[in-house]
Amino acid sequence: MGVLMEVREVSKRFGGGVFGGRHVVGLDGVSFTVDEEHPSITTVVGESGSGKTTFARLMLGVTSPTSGEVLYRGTDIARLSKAQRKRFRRDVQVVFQDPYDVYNPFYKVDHVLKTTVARFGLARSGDASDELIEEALTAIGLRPESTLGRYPHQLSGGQRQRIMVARALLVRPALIVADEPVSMVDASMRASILRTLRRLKTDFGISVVYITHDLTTAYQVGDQMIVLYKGMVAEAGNVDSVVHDPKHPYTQLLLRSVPLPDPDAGWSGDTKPTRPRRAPGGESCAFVDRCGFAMDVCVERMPPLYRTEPHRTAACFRYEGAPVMARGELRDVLTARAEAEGG
Amino acid sequence: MARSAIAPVEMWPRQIIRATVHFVRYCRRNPALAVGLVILLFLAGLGLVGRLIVNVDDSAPASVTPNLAPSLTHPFGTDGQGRDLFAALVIGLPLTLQVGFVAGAIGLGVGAVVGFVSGYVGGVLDAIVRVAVDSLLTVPALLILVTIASSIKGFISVNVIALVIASLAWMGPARTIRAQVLTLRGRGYVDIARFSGVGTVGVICRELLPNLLGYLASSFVAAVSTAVLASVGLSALGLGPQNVPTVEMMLYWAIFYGALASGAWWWWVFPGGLVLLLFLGLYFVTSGLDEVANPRRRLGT
Amino acid sequence: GVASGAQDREDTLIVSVSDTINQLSDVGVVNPFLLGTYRTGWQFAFEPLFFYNPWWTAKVTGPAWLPGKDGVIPYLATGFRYNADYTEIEIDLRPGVSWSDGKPFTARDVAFTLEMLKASAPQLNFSFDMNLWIKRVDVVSELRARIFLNRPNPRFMMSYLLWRQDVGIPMVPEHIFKGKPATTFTNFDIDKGWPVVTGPWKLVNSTSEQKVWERRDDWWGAKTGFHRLPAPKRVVVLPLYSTDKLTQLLASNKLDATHNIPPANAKTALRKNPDLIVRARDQSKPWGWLDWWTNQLGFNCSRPPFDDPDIRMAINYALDREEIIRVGFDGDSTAALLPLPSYPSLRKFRDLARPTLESKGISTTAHLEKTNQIMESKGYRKDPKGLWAVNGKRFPIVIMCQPGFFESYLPIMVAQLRRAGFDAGYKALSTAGSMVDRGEIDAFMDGNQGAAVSDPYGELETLHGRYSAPAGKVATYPNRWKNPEYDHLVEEMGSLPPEDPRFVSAYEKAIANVVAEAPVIPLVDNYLIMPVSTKYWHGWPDESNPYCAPSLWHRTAGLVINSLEPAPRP
Amino acid sequence: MRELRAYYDTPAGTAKAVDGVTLTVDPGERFGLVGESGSGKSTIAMAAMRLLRPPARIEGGQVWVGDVDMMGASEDEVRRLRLAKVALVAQGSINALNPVARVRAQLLDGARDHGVRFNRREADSFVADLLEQVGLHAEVANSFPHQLSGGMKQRVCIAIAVCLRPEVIIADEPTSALDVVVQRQVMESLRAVQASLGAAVLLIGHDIGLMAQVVHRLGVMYAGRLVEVCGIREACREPLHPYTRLLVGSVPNLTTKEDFGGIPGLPPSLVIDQPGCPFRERCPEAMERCATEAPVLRTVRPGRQVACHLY
Amino acid sequence: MSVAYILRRIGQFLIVVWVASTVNFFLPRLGPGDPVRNRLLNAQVTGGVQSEGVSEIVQAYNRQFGLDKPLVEQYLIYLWNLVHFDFGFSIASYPTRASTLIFAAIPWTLGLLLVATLVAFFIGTLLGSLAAWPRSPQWVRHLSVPVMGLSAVPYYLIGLALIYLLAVLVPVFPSSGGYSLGATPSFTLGFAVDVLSHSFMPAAAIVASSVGFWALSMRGMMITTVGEEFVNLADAKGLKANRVFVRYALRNALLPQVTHLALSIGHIVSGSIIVEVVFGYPGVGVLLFNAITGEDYFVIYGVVFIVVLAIALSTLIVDLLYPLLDPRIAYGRT
Ligand SMILES: Nc1ncnc2c1ncn2[C@@H]1O[C@H](COP(=O)(O)OP(=O)(O)OP(=O)(O)O)[C@@H](O)[C@H]1O
Ligand SMILES: Nc1ncnc2c1ncn2[C@@H]1O[C@H](COP(=O)(O)OP(=O)(O)OP(=O)(O)O)[C@@H](O)[C@H]1O
Ligand SMILES: [Mg+2]
Ligand SMILES: [Mg+2]
Ligand code: NI
Repeated sequence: MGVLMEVREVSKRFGGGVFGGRHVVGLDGVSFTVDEEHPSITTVVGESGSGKTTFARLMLGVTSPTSGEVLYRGTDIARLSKAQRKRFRRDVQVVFQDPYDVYNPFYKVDHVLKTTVARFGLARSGDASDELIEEALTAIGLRPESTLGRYPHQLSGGQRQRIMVARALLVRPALIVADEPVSMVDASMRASILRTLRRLKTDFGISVVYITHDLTTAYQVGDQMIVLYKGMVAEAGNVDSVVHDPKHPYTQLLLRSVPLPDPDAGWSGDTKPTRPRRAPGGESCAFVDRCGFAMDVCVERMPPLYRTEPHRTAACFRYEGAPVMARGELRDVLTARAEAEGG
Repeated sequence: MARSAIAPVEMWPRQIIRATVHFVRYCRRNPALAVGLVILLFLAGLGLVGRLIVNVDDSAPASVTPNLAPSLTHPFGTDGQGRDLFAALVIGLPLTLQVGFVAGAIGLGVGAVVGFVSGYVGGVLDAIVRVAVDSLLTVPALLILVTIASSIKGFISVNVIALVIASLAWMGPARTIRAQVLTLRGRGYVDIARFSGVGTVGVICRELLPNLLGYLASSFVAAVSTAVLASVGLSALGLGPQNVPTVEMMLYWAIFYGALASGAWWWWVFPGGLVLLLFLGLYFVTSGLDEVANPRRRLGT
Repeated sequence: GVASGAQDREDTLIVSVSDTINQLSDVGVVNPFLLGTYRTGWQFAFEPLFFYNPWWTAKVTGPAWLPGKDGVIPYLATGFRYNADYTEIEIDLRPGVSWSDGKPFTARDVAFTLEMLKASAPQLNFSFDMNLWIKRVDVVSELRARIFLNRPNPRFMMSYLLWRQDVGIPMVPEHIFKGKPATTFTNFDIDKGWPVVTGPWKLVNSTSEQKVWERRDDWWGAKTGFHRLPAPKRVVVLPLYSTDKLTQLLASNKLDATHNIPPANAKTALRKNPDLIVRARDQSKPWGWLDWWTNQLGFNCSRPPFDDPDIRMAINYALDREEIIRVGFDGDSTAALLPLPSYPSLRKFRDLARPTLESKGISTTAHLEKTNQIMESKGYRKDPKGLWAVNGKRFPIVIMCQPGFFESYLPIMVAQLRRAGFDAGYKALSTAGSMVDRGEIDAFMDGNQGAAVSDPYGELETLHGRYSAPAGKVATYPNRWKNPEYDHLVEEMGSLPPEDPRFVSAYEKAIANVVAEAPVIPLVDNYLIMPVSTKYWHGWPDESNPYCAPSLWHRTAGLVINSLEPAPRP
Repeated sequence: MRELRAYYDTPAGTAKAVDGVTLTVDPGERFGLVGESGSGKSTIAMAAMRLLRPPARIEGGQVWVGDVDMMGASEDEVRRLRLAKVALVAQGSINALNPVARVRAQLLDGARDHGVRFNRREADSFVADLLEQVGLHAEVANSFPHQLSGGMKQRVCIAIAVCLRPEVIIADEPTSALDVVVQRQVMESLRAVQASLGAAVLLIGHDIGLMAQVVHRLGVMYAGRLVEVCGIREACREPLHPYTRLLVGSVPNLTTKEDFGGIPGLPPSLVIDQPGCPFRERCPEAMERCATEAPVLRTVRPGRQVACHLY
Repeated sequence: MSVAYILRRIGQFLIVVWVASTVNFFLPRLGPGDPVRNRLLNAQVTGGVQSEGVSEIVQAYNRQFGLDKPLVEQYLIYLWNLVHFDFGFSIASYPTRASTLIFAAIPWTLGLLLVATLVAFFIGTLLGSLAAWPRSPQWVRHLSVPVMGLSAVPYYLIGLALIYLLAVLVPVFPSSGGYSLGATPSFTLGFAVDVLSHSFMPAAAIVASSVGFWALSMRGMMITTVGEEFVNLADAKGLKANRVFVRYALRNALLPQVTHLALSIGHIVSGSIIVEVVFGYPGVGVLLFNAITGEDYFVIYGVVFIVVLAIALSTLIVDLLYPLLDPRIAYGRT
């Protein structure tokens, strides 16, 4: 079968604790699969605070889920044996969101690269290691001679992000989880990095989970897309179909709001939040208070995921006719897509 | 950079010169550190060079005529017990420093280990450490000193004092280092290191520790100065290292013998001045090291 | 109001005498028998049956207004008599004495006080002793009491009822103490006029900063013509302060008298304040008043190597008492070679020990050659650091002492011992006392505890072998020295009055043992240097008439205060 | 803004972050300033407000607001000009609010320090009006900054900036940290307020897409210098300077997947003074002349200025 | 604020108080520990009161004080007594109760150290913030350097120097004590002046040596705060310099200072030993000193318990109050 990573209905709540108290929902019942044999690029989009980073951290085992499980080759990642864990680290690599935090300020930036090379035994000799590192840096548009030997604070945010990408590349893992890897890079540079990501998939068969709030780049590099809203999947499916034919009102709003470099293609539609119509205490659609199409049912109940097409799903009552997915089926929507493409 | 391990021998002097030049240049940017180091070196030098120019046996009681004002033969005068004060200070200053350094090192060392373990491991251990530290902070130093001094057989030596002070000095560092580790533990680079295959010990030693080195260094100097301060305090209560003329014991004797009232100013002005100088030196080094500890101010190349 | 002491300073006597520094700690306790009672200026309000003056001479016994004989100064009593075998004592009281509440002072009060102590043994001060010695006390008449002893004791009166220095049982009023819980009754209630005393003072203020006593003009003494009213209208008792502060206060006449201060401070004070006087009019040394508390280096004689008399002697020879006096006391002391203070009353006994001292070659200076000879004969050699060692092992001499007093010369002593090759050092620790008592300590500094002023027995008794106990077990006296011959001699002395020739010959042999085996090494006499101010008060004790004992914290302070005269006012 | 120069003194040398920039923004106009990260955009904003702190210093030039030169005025004059005439919505506005003061206080104190006197009621309505102008509810006034979302904070900042009806609003990347929806809301607020005030707006950012939606004219910065100034439409359709061209070219879109270009190489150091055009190393059309002679900003067509030897 | 958090925090407080009390119960017991004997020996050395029967007396009093019971039983009794705020008799001042001694001493200590700490805090904080404020006059910054240097000097030394200068050389202030010799404590102006003049030097020593500490930490905080965006932006709002200084910079930088202040107030009693001993001040510090040197267990227990309470309470209060001072901090987040 070759399922590399499987995320099963994970939820994550913050706060609360033994004595109760208010908690924040970071992620709510999301499932997802990465297939080893069919590399794909999955983009996760959503507004700030929608749970994208939480999703990434759960997948990586950096945070543990409140409910649900994350499996690596069939084993819960919280229970990996030492050997399995080692393998996991090689297989799954990461680019964290905040490039200011991921460098040890004590060391020059070389440290993080050299450590990676050394720990995974990627190179036989020092020279080979240097070569490898330089190669990776060039690949993401950095000049090794003006990057290496510097302290992290001497580099711009964009440069730091790119070195992190380079680090992930070095390992040649099976999966890279990249949390907003290019948010601080200007447009020109952003383009070249994303190109690299795309090449990774095609040339090396590396799967990528690309997390961003920038829909244009998500569209450009992704195969499939998950749109998160307040920790829940609002819509998911093939990138092209999602972008060109958004089903969920939130996705539609997102797409409408993307500023295009064309003064004549103006923003359209209304963005003003409508007055909240949320029923007090009741479970309602998370988006109901901003939704232009909100119906009574949206206030009363939470919409399930409707499978509008074989490889599309959206959580909105406007598609009430479509079959309701069991929450776990989300991975089928996406996996199926990957299989279809790969096979 | 050349990867060759050791530079040829003839290169050494040049490297040393270069390092010195570097250091001197650095000190120009960090005058506090320079001033502090100069003061400390001067004090250390006084202990070393002093031995050459004065008969250290005169530091024992009843060695010279008591109660002499400073003169050419006794540059710092003599005290009421017949010690040559210069000789006594030459002997005593290194001992005072010893108290500071031993207590500082032990206190900070224990504190750092406790802080690191408690902060990084967390959980129950951390809770225990926290309660223990909070509780022990309330114990009066005097009580510990009296307890320890009564329990050991020998004299209250410099090392006993250092031990007593250290037994109280580790809690502060443990607390602050724990807090530092807690913030560092959540840092992205710790996660990154893990994803680069580095284990727990590796993370502590190679990722966390180096970042705290500057902090530890400045804490160390601060710990030394706190230790000397504590030793001054204990000595003021008559519980110093009683058989050796540490600088703070000289002060104690000055008080004991009423030097303030009797006008034997040299008896307390010189030790007082040296303690003052020592504290100023430590203070300057601390504030200088604070600059070093802040990696943003540290300049590469 | 504003400082009341300052207001009428001229009528006020201000003294700083206490056992505790900076604060008086027994502010709510005026029961002299309680554990928490300190020497904080209550004693002059109580009056003794008799005083005893160890400085008595043929010419003077006490202050001029108070006749006495052979050192005994009758006060509330007029006389006492032992029976022939020293088992009964009859005491005659002075007529006309009354308590501060007007009730007469009678033999019933004496009997009550002693019986109360006996009955509450051992918790009250003196109670153990009273229980040990007293069979009963009879009230023969209003003014006559008779004490029946369990065993003969020719020293009973001297030990308990003749006030001298810190020794002496005060009498308390039966009508106040009766029916009160003896071990917790504080005898303190200013509103009720407590403490009820016979002395001319009334307590008006008692805080940790001060006690203020006001003169009681209805004092029996003035009424009966015994003595005029004391000159001061008020006595303010302050805590003890650091010597520095005492020096300053003396120098500025803020205090009239204090606790003793070290020679260097005395020098400073005298230099700064011409109103101050010391014992001798011409300020010749010693400035201090001899105390009974001879300073000595003691050993735990049950632990090696200090169980070896030769080693102890070797240490003795290493000590240079003259240097200790010169440097440590600024010349203001005298060397002691015997555990007996240099009171005139003890001269006879000191002289009896001289031959032994001479034959042993013990003098006030060091004899290092003797030390070396002994140490070498014991197999010790000096190591590279110049310290005695056998097989490379030194033996340390950790001299333990209470913090404070001894530290003024202990470092010098330690330096002498180190010069002589002993690995000596000292440790001043507040817990020294109980550690020494449990025999955990090898060497210690102390003053002698026998309180000998007229008779060496008490002192020699403390070295008796029955006080010896294995280390770890508490012993009443710390030397743990065993010498059967000596023990026998001391026992013999105990049953005899000091005048008895058998006593003298037993003493002669006993002291020879002490000198030869050195279970303690006497070092210096203790002198109490107490400059006093003549700014407001004259008539202080001096060389020619010490009254009884000039220290104001001693039981005898009342004699001094009652004798003071106002300074002539301009 | 004339010949503005602002330098940073760094241990490695002096960084010429803004090196002779001249530009004019007319009343009612929204002028956009784009450029690579680190090209000196924020420095211009801060310099214009005369807010640069050491190690930065203003080396020369003038900034005229109406008929007052910010550089020449006294410290107190400048203080009074700020907010009243020129207002700043700073980069990282998320951190621009005092964390321990309520929004209301922060809205009012600026006005108070410019001599406006309120009684309680007036103050309430002043605050409510302002918040409404930027599309916020009046209750927001009683919140602490940390209780607001990023977009709300941004809008509070805009409200502060416009509270005294300034003639010039400088907005430095007011939305770069926000997601598109909020970004759009903030921008619309800004646009609305500006329109009602008729103020001049200098909008700084590096997102050409956003600029396209908001501004009238665009200035492109590279390495501390303006390389192109033109109408937004021209900039998007027909960029002249090679850098602008590459920049616009690398903006991805949502319609077709393409192989985006990007600009190879790195921006030059601002410290090392090199002759010639700063972009030449990365420029696909570099000529020999570019290596020796620095191009100056010249008007090449009506309303279009470019600094390139090609024109 | 959540009740659960408060409860948890109070629970932690109780645990710390319990553990600290336990440590402080056993610590004095590790020494040679024979307080009654020690007291009697002192009396004997100084008074020759007793010649016989010391052991019997010691036994009797040990029974009275419960010191003959097994240690564990004593410990339980001790805990029970603590709960009732009863520390038992003072051994050294029997039959005075330990609490009597302690409550007599506390006002002095609080009076001196509280005032001195607050004064030092205000001066230091102001100086530190001015030193970091870019627009404060040059001389302020010059002044702050020696003041901070002063923080390196132990107050013992400063105390000595002050005593020498102001009490010995030019005797304007009394060298020690709480009030004039022989003065009667009362609520009058004269007495108040007297008390103040006595507290001047110890207070000056404390202030001089701790002002630098406050200045230093305030300067550090202030430098960070001044570098914050919102302070820059306050300038951009054209605010008056005073307002920016007070409302924006100072107000924010002050928060950690206030925490520190609360904590150091908690440490007042424990920190007072040396000052009080040096200046002969009649406070808790001296009481504790005497109790420790005299092995007066019950007074030690009483004083230390108050120290424990003060410190634990001050941290508790800081924890509970801080979120009120700093709106950013929510309960239970850290
Ligand atoms: N450690 C945490 N403690 C409490 N709440 C948290 C924590 N981490 C995240 N959250 C909350 O969980 C929700 C999801 O956060 P997350 O970081 O996953 O969002 P995001 O989509 O990555 O946002 P952004 O685009 O800003 O990075 C947010 O409401 C956030 O406040
Ligand atoms: N404090 C400083 N010290 C030294 N150099 C600085 C400092 N602040 C900024 N710089 C440099 O000045 C240049 C211009 O910075 P500025 O902040 O104006 O750029 P920007 O165009 O606003 O960039 P961004 O788009 O990232 O906000 C940069 O190269 C930067 O490295
Ligand atoms: Mg995120
Ligand atoms: Mg910027
Ligand atoms: Ni709450």
